[in-house]
Amino acid sequence: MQQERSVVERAHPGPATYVKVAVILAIVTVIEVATYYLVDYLQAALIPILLVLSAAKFVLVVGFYMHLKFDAPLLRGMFAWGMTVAIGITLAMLALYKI
Amino acid sequence: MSDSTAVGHVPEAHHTTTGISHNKMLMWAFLASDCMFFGSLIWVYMVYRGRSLEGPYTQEILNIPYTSVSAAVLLLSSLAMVLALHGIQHGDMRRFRVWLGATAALGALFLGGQYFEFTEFYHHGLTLEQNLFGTTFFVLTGFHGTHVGIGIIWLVTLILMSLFGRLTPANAERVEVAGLYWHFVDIVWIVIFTLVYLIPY
Amino acid sequence: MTKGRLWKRSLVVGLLSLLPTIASGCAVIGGSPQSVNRPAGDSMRKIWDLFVPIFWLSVLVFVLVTAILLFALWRFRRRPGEDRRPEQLHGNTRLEIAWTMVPAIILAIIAVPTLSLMFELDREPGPDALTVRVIGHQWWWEFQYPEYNVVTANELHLVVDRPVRLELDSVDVIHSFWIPRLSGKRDVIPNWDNVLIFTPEEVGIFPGQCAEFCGIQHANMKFRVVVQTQDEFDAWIRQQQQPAAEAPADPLAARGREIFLTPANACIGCHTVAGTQAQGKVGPDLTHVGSRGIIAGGVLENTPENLARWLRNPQAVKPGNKMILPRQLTDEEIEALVAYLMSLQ
Amino acid sequence: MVESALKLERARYERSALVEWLTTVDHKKIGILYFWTSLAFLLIGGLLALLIRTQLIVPDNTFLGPQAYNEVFTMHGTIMIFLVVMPLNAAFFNFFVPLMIGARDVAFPRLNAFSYWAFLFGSLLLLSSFLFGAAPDGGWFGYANLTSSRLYSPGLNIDFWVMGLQVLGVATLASALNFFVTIVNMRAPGMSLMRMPVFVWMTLVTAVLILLAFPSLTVGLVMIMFDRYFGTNFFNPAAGGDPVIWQHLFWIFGHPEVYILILPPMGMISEILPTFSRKPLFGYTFVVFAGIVIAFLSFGVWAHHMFAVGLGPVPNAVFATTTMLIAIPTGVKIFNWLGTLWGGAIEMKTALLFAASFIAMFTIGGISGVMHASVPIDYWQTDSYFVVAHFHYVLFGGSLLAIFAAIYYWFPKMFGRMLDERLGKLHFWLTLIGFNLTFFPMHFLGVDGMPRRIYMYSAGMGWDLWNLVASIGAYLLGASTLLLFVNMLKTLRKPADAPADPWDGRTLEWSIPSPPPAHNFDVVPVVRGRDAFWIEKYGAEEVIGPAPERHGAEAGHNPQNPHNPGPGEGAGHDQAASHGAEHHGDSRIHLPPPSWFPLTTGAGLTLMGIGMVMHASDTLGSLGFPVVGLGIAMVVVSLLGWTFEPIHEEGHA
Repeated sequence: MQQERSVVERAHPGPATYVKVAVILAIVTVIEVATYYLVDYLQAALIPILLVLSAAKFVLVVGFYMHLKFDAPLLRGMFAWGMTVAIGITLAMLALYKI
Repeated sequence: MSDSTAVGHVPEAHHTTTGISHNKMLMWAFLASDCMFFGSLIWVYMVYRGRSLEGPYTQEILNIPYTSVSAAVLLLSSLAMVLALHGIQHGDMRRFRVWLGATAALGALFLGGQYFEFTEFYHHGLTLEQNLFGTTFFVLTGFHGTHVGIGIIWLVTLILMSLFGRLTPANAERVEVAGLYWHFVDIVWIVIFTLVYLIPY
Repeated sequence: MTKGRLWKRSLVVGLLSLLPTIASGCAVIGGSPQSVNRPAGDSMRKIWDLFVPIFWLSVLVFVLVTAILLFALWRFRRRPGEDRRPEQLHGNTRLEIAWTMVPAIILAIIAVPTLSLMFELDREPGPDALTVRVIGHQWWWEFQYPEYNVVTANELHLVVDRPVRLELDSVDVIHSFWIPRLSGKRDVIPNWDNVLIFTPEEVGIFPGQCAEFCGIQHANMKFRVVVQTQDEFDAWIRQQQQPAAEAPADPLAARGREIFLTPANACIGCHTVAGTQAQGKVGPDLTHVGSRGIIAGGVLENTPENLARWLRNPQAVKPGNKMILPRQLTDEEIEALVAYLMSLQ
Repeated sequence: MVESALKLERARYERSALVEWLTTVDHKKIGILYFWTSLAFLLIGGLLALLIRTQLIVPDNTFLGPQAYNEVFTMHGTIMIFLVVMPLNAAFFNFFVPLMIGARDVAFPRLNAFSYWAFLFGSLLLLSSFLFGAAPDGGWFGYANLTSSRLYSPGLNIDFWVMGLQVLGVATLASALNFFVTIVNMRAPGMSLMRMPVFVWMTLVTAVLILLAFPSLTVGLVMIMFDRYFGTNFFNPAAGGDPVIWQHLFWIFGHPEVYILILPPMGMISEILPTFSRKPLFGYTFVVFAGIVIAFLSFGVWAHHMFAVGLGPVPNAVFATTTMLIAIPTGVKIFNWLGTLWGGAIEMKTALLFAASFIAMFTIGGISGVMHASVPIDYWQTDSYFVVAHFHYVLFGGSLLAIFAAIYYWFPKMFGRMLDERLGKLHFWLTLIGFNLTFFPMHFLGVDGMPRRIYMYSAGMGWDLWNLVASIGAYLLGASTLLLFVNMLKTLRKPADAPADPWDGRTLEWSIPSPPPAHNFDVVPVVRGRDAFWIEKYGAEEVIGPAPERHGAEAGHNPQNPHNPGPGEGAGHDQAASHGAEHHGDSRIHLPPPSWFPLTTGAGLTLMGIGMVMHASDTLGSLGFPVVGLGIAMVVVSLLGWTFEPIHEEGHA
């Protein structure tokens, strides 16, 4: 366990990584907003693109800023369980209301 | 107890079965639960999307450029938050306070932006009672705003504690836990921004 | 008395006291006006036919579990003074797999007819089906026959062996439409276009009632279904299509009509009598109220005495209902109103 | 030395008994508070049940009016679920989970106290509605739009219900967070997940269910509150709102809630049957796994409460299938309990009788549940008395019988006194007979087409006989429940002479005195297998290896007791406890000091709810929001005090 802990601590990213992540987040946000003005070109592809982009942002923040990428698997499992149930129920409701 | 000094320096995390501290695990469990809270608000919003019987309708009223700036502000606050945490973890209390102050300030800026957005909408006739969009929009974003507000109070408390010497690098984990909450509020906004603002009708 | 004997004696007493309940249960259930075990419509008949085998399967499972339980309790009981430690057996994977599979198989057997019947019950009827719009109100039912331009309340007339398609809607809260002997339930929800489809298979009168809690008088949101032959039904429709008699010949009824139509008495604010200025939509349509068997959401048989009782104090008969009289009616007025309303055949 | 250290600790916080109970953060005391409070509520809920049965004893009865009846059945359901079964489960979580995992306290002792106080005050808020003649009258399920619109439910009735449940929801969430962390993080060395007693497992699963299910209820209640207070349109059909949305929110919470009510009792059964058969639980792994599968599936079955809503055949088919799937792990549990009894040396104590009757009664409830899963049959059975019979077989025949078993089983540990077996057996037989007499005939009433929630029925409906029988059964059941109270009160007047291990127990709570000392364990025990205490007592013939299965982050060592044998070295010491005790005057056993802040936080939270109810009233409306503000201020100040109070959260550190 001691060994694993030190691995965890070593892997924690530093400010440089955080800033890099922030830059990526900013770029993704700009792309997202850009799609808003490109509705006519993207059409059906728009919604999948937006979902993928926001999922990417989500994963970046959770993985790096919340350290989940580097933290105990148990915590990952807990959060994943909550997300899974929430997303599953949301999808089920969208299906029930035919959206 | 002499033999306990050996473990005295190790963070309290080591006292637990899993090696994860109680506080951190509590926060993650709470966040998992909060996923369901926002998940429920979001699915109700999604189900009612486009079902308002009278205006003002979503596309007439949402101001995407304005909200993009808000969203960026909240994302930036997340960056400030990790930098503050990095500060206290490395014993740099000044850096910690500056960045934590920046986090709280950016959060406050976001809330201010939300306040002006809400007032603007009210002037355009979108109220809680007006239609389903008003009802679901204000309650969803309002509860997110409440979370931001609670977060700001928390961060300010941490800054005050550090000024009074009650928060030292030894308990940097308190900042980490507050940070988890703050980032979670941020990712909720990432989802809301996409589902409420960006996805067209 | 030793503990063992106490235990045995109690067991016997316990079982014996349960027996009469169960035995007499089998004799005294069913046969009431809303008993589902005497289906009179295709839908309920199919449901009951699905239920019976599942019921016996359930009995079998219960008897098996209880038998094993009682046998184990008896066989492996510790006798007084006995102090043994049995083998510390932790489990048996084969057994586990077996008793995971057995319920799974039983459930699969139940699932197949369940799903097929469920789809069958929702199948749209042919074009000859009778369509009735059913509208739930707190606490009475409105029935509209768009084909025939007939509106009535609390009494649904259907034709034997003719499929019926009920379109369910509510003007206030959620109700549930249920005629136990004819079909299952379907909720009546504002803004939902729910449909209930079945075919009555017996001539007769079948009571039904609201099955979703809908407020203070949920218990008295009753109705009855009159299943008739085609000829009887046609005659009923013709009668319902008549406009209300202009001015009744009977002077008492005429006086009642006058009271009814006086705006200050507030009757016409809620009730409709076709062909008069009474066009209120809040309460039941009274155009042919005299021809109905029940009034007040199924609380009362429609007799002059009951009608008078209702008019004297509706809140006493059905506390909390929405019929609020602006003032206490005099006996003379009630008598006249009863005469008028009973004349609306 | 341990004692002297404790005395010192004690002296610092010497207070009057009342203050001690008000400020306690000891999980055992909090458990006892939960215990008596929810038993008192059981009496209230039971009284309401008798009122229901009295009203229905004959046709056309006028004993209760429709309004009173609706209030009574609503409060009966709400009380029994939120104020009786859940907190009774919580009483046992509180008292026994730390003992069973070898911990000295829960992870967050003050949060634990807060849970209790918020539960108590929230319950009192709900119950106080009776004093104002405005008890909730919309059913425990509170279907919108009947409840969400002031047009259809004027008065404060529903406001009391919404606010009371919100406070209770916060209390429940706090408690679930606490027990989740406690179980995951505070196990004694060697207590790997797969060595935990099944009751602890089921507590863990229940905590997860609460964490994920309650937010849905919270959101739904928020929406009802906004509809009622601020004119929003969530459930307003006139603005396009759909009242069925509430049903989804409610049942996404409500079905996991059923398992929140029944899984802990299943855990109790899984402790009691092995103890009295002197055999380990048969198929431990399968029982645990079945519990986890049930928990997972329970989030995918909610719409089986809504088959008659008209969602359409395809959604109904999906939910019917998931519902049938959930019956499989339930069946597995029942067979494993039978397997536990089989070949045992069964001692016919009251606790065992209740536990064994649970199996039979719960089977009836489970089977009728499978009937409801068959959608067409549910079209008939839903909202009829058949369903009333079904869920009482699950929640009384299941949850409550198991809880009664647990009371007889654990009362000696909680209070140091053995309950009277003779009275206990009488209680058992009267309960079993009364219960079946009350609820079995309700199946017949279901067949006879009697709908639920009706305050009266007419003479011609043919429902007279079985309603009469059910009512007589209910009186019998009421009387038998009083016997339990007589037994407890009588027992409490006797001297506290219960041995530490009266039943030849298998789990760690029996290794310490009855009642346990404030710090639970003089030395944190080392666990060498399942049924840890049994192994210590009867040697290692059954030890499943000396704890080699732990690895990675799961592995624990024991910083409190560095001299104690680690999990790998423990085997071979018959009495790990006495072994460790010689080593050190454990000055590090320090118990968390008492605190007022949990109580004041709970009071502030409830004050917010009171303010909201006042806001809706005619006379005190203008005071409402100021009182809410006062409540918020009280919560904030209490939390600040809480944060700055000088203690370590870890009670065992």
